Amino acid sequence: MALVLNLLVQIAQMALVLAIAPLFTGYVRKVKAHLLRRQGPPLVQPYRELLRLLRKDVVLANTASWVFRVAPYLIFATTWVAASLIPTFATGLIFSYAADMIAIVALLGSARFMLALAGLDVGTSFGGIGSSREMLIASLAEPAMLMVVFTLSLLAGSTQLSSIAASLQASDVGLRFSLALALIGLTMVAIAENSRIPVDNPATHLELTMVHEAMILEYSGRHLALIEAAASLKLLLYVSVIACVFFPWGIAVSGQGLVAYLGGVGVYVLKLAAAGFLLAVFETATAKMRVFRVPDFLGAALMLGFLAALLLFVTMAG
Amino acid sequence: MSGGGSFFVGAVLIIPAVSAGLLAVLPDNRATARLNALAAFLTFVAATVLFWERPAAGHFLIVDDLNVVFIVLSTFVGFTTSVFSGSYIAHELETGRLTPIYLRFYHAMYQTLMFAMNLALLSNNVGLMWVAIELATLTTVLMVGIYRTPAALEAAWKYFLLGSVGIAFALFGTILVYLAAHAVVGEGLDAMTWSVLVKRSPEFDPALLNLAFLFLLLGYGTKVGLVPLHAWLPDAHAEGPTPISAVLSGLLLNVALFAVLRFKSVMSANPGAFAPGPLMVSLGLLSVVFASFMLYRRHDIKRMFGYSSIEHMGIITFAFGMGGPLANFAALLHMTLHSLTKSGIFFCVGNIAQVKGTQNMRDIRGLTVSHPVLGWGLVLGVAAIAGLPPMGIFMTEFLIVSTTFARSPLLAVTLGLSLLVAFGALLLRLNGLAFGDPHGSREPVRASFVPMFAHFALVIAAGIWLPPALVAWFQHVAGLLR
Amino acid sequence: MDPLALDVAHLFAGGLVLVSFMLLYQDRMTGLVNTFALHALVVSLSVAWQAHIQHAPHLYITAAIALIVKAIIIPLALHRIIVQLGIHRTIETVVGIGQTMLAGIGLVALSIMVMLPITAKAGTLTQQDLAFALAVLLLGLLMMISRRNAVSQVIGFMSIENGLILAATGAKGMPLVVEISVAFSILIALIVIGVFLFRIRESFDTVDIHALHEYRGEQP
Amino acid sequence: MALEGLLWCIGGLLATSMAAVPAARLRAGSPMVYGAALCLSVVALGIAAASLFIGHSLLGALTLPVGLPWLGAHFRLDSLAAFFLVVVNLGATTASIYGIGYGRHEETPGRVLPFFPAFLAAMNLVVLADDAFTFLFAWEFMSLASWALVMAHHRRPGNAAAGYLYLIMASFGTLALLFAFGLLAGPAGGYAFDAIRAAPPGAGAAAAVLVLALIGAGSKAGLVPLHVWLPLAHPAAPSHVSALMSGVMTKVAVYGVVRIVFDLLGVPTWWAGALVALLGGVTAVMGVLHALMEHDLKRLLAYHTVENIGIIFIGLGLALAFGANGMRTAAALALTAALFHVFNHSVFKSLLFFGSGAVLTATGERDMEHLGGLIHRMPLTAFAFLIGSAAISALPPFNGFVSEWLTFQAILLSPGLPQWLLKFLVPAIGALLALSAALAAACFVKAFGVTFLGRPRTDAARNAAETDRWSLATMFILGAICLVAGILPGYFIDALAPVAHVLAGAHLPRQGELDWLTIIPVAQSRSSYNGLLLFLIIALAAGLGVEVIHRWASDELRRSAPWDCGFPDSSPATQYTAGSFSQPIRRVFGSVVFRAREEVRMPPPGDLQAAQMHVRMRDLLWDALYAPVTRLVGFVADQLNKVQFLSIRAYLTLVFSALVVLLMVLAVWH
Repeated sequence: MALVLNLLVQIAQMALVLAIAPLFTGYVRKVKAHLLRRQGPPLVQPYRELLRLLRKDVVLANTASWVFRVAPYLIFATTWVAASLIPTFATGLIFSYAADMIAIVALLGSARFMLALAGLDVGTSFGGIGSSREMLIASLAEPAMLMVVFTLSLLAGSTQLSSIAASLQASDVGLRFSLALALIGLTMVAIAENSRIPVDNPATHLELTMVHEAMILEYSGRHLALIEAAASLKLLLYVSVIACVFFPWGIAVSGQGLVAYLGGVGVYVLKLAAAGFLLAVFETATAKMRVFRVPDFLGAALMLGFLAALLLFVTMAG
Repeated sequence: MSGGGSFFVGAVLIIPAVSAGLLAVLPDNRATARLNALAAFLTFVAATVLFWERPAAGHFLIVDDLNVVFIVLSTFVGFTTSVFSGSYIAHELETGRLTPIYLRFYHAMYQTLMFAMNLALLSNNVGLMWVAIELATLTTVLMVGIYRTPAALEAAWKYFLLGSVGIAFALFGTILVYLAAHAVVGEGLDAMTWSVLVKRSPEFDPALLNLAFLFLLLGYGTKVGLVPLHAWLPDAHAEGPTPISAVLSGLLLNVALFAVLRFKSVMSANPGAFAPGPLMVSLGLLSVVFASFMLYRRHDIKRMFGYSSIEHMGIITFAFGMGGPLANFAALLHMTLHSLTKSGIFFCVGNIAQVKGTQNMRDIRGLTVSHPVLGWGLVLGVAAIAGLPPMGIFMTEFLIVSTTFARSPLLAVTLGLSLLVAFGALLLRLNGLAFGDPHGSREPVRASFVPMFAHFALVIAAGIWLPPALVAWFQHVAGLLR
Repeated sequence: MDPLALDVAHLFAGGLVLVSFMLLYQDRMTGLVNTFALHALVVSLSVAWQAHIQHAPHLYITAAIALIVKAIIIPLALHRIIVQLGIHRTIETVVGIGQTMLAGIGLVALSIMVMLPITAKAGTLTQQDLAFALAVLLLGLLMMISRRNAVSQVIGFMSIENGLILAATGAKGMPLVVEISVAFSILIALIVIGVFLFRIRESFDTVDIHALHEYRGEQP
Repeated sequence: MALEGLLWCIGGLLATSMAAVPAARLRAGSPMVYGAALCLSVVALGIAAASLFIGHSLLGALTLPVGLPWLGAHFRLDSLAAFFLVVVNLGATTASIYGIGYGRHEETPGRVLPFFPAFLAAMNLVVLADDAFTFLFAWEFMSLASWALVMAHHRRPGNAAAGYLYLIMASFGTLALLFAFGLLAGPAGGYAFDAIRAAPPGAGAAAAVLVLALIGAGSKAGLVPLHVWLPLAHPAAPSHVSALMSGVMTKVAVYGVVRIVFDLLGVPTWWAGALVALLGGVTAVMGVLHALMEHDLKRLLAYHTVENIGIIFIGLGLALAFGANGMRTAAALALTAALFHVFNHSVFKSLLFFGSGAVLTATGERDMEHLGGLIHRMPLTAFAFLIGSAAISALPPFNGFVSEWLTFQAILLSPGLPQWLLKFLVPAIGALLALSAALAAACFVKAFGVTFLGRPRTDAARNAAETDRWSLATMFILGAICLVAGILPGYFIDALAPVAHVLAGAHLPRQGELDWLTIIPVAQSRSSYNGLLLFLIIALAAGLGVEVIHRWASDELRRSAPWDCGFPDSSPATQYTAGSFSQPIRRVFGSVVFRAREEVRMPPPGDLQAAQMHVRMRDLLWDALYAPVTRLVGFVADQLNKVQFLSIRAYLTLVFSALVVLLMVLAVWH
């Protein structure tokens, strides 16, 4: 019975993230537009774009190989699965034991790997720029991410998101300075991973400044649609991770009944709204930095994570 | 006590002596080369019999565990070298570096040398041993100078003088030993008979023994080629005919070291005398370090392997100096294996030098391409001399270094590192000689590779399995040497 | 035996050391050769004396060899070589004769020091005789390395050998002395022949056909 | 008993190498030799696997009357040896299969065939040896055989030098091990491992032995800073031998460390763990950074061997640290992670080297800058190589990820350690590990992307043809293993349990019968991973995506020139090269680690000659450690060499002074 329920929750989760991801992207855009005193596109604009792309033909470069064509599906599938493993509105997802936090990061890594390869596949210079910068940023982001994970597992004694959420919900943890540090670190990592300002600008097509956009420059039609969907799923994923780990309140525990689940969804949406707003504000407030400033940015994230761990040692010892 | 034994001992000495006389007078060169080999073979056969048939120790001659192995070894190497020298000398005649008259002289001297070394090994009388070694020195001097090129003459001359001084030291040491002995044993032959000396050594005057051993070590050490008494060795190896280089490295050094060993066992039997160990250790280590660095700047292939002989004699002396059953065993085994390996290498090098027409390593390249057998033979030989498995020297160096490290790490580290340095030099040269694009003549070699590969086969076999009898002898002797 | 005999023996031995010093002192070729003849003479005398007091007739042979070969033949031969090679009459030394003498005295002192601990039971040849022999040996070696000139080096070597003969004959009842001395004389003869044959003039390592040291080893 | 069987296989291999000398002349010689090697290694693999799984009934020891006379050659087959034998013989098997096809392209078979089986035999012997002499004998014999294989193509520039450096470093390592064993055996020479176990050394000696073992075996495994020979020697050999050297021989070196440090040395000390783990972390990062700077495909792979060795040593170090503090299960976890990574790395590194060998034979090129677009000409090779790249980049669902995940789990247990140094050090090492993993992914995007993707940069790449069946078969077998070990890791972890139990005194809970084959190293609530499930869901999701899109959306497809921001079709030269791909990373790390300097020569306006950019990098380690040694040896040699040119009188003076000095000593001594 519980099994079936967990399965249902899992399926609901998969559907939810898939459905809500473009909306979140649209929402962030909308808020940014408002902050810039612009009208901005309607919230459903991303859905429209996806549908349009799906309807269009694919224009494939002569030099493209099967890697280029398979990549979008794999990227999409991987990111989707990763996103659906995160307790957004309810714990006790049936698949959540298939991967802990490290594995989720690694899943995203697989997606990135395919994307970078796809960027190199056609054999143009821009794809190369994108791939090489993407891999640089990723290689700097992962250690920082691991330090955050380390801090969390030090607190919660687990790398399993649901357990972390559960143990951080428990009052005995309380408010800790190192948690704040970890939060900042994770946020910086998330910004870098999702190629947001100041690391990258999702809106730009200025050749020398773009990273993510450069990789997908050759994509079109359904392939592009899948990749865009994957991108917004990834953004949603990171936001949900932050929400679930640092603001675990209101997440329904399995078997609490439908009301709890609906409540969980509501709380989750509220969290997303807040996060999206903050993200928009941050992005409008800051300017994009040079690519070679990124190491400093992520180095700072790493330092924060490390500091968090060390402080935690001290406080736990005391 | 068996008459057979003494008969064979006689044979070991008489066959070379007689054939030396014959070869001095016989004109035709092809026959002489054969006769030379035949005589050496008969001597070898007679020597092998000594494994089973041993006469009792007389005043002059003795066959015991220590020397029987070396007699068989030296007669064996003498035999293989005579086979090798057959083809080698034929080539020298063609190229005209040697004239038939000198060839006659060469063969006679060869057998005389064999006689002298066998006598030195067999002699139970320290005076006789001295005379024999001096004879060996003289004959080798004459053979080193046989090409009469300025370089050869100069090498011979240097060898002669340093050798003579060494001989003088050795004689003084011998006299001192007699003095130490005859106060106890009484006058006459007993006081010079080694077997008696060992037995009665505890009663000797230690001060005299110390002084005696010092002179003996320096005297015979000159022959062994220990630094700083080594100067004659590389040039003698480089300038003489290659078979002589083989015999020098393979046998004469051993014989000299053998003499030192005889006296070391006398020393170590005497409680009052100072332990000869530290002296031998320092001389040996000095030789190893010095030789291993000297290897780097060599361009003459034979001189390089001469220096490698110094290095290995240093290792052996070092090991004997360290003492203890393991180190002594290793040192004895190392003596055996080194003489086999080094003479094998010289067989190979001799052919290389003949086919390439030069001893300068700058002009010899890519042998494994142009002359595969010689090239790979050289690779095998260098690997063996460098102590790589499965060749036997690996076992001895393993024992020496590991036992030394447990006792005094500093010595072991010095030894091990200088072994590595030496290996670096040898391998550097080997890279140039055996590999890369071939250079110079590609004409096929007309020589028998049997002696070379026979030696290497023995060395490999020794590295994998040692006959228990040999082990038993060596262990007994190792115990005797303390 | 009576102490007088031993004293005479010691006298000869000491005399040998003295002559060795005289050898070091020489700065003229001819004088050097003559002094060496004297050296050989002293040796043969002492050997003969040993033969007398030890009642060892075979030692007379050694004495005879010493006398004939080293006191007569070789000096004559050396004179011829000197004439033939036209070696200039003065011997150029590596270090001044004065310092050489000092070094020699040091060597004698050293050999005495070395011999001190030897107990009297060591036999008929007592400490001081051994000390003398060792001193002669060391002085000869010193001569070999302190003289640039081939003939004087040969002479140095032969004086070493004399010292050895002294020691050997002094060792009472030592067998094979004759054989050994014979073997040694062969060695000496060969060296002299070598000097003569290779026309070695200046020092052992230059034959006047070529300057041989260029052949020694590879050029750096 | 199993041991006899293995020894017979080794004997067979040696006999094969003997027979290969004449056989090399025959045309059918190469397949015959590789076939024989294949059969023997398959048998050995079977025996080893059986004795690993069945355990006690098959394990055992025996002594042969060879080697040191009074000692004999001791051999022992325990679970540790069995595991490493599986690794060795799996590599041997695949290399032999590959060799059957690859051997056809060999121009001088006479220089490869005799040494190949000998090399296999030597590696087996090392693992089986149970006394110091046999161990070092086999060890050095392994070096010798592999050296001969490195020298197989001695006429190619640089190979002779590589072989020289290799054999010198190998002998240096053997020397260090010799010292270590000398210390363990003592002056009496108790060389048998049983004797050593019976009399463990004191603390000081143990420390010395540890350091010596790290130097000795580490130089063979490629531990920084003793790694310099590895990227030169491994690529110089024929590719299947490179695979063996990189994939297997380095593991034999790891075996040496494990055998000495965990088995012979007894109870470890915590600082040993810190030392080993730190070395591992540094090695991992240095290796991958070197690899990123590399354009030579095989050399890049060799540098990645250095990196993975580092990862393995991190695991070993953690195991030591935990074991020293009595945290048995944690030690078991770390050790299992390390050993599992040993297996994984041997698999995917062999795969990758086989792929590079296929590329080499198809194009004759090792330089990636001259390749590109091979995926169109050699699709199957490309596919296999892609799997290998994903596996070595530690991406799920492949095996590389699982072992690194386990290592991370071990790192996350480090807060339990009492020593503060370890508390602080291990997270840093974890960061290094993460960094190296991420950089590895970057490096293999470069390797695969530049070699196989894009457009061909030379005619060699343009006219390449797919490689032979044998090679492909080998690569796909290995690729399958990568996937299986990635999605069903539980069984492999269980297979390692006995080894962990022997060495760490504990082992992980049985994973095999957990529901859905999830692996749970410590506790359900702590962390778990299920490769199978992930693989299935992703496949499902991807399938769903494909299905939906091709049902509802357009599946029209038009071919055209690349868009490329509207530039007209540019030449392949405008593609990103390996150098330009790694340029950002070089800017970030290289300027510190390699003193990388970029020199751009821009011609003045109006000048038509091309602008040039030149990158100059220095290997600081070489400058700091190796160059001085060579200089010193040269200097001393020059100084001493003067002694060769003295006059005879000078030599006599030497003799004289020696005599006088000794006499003085004597005089004083009395």
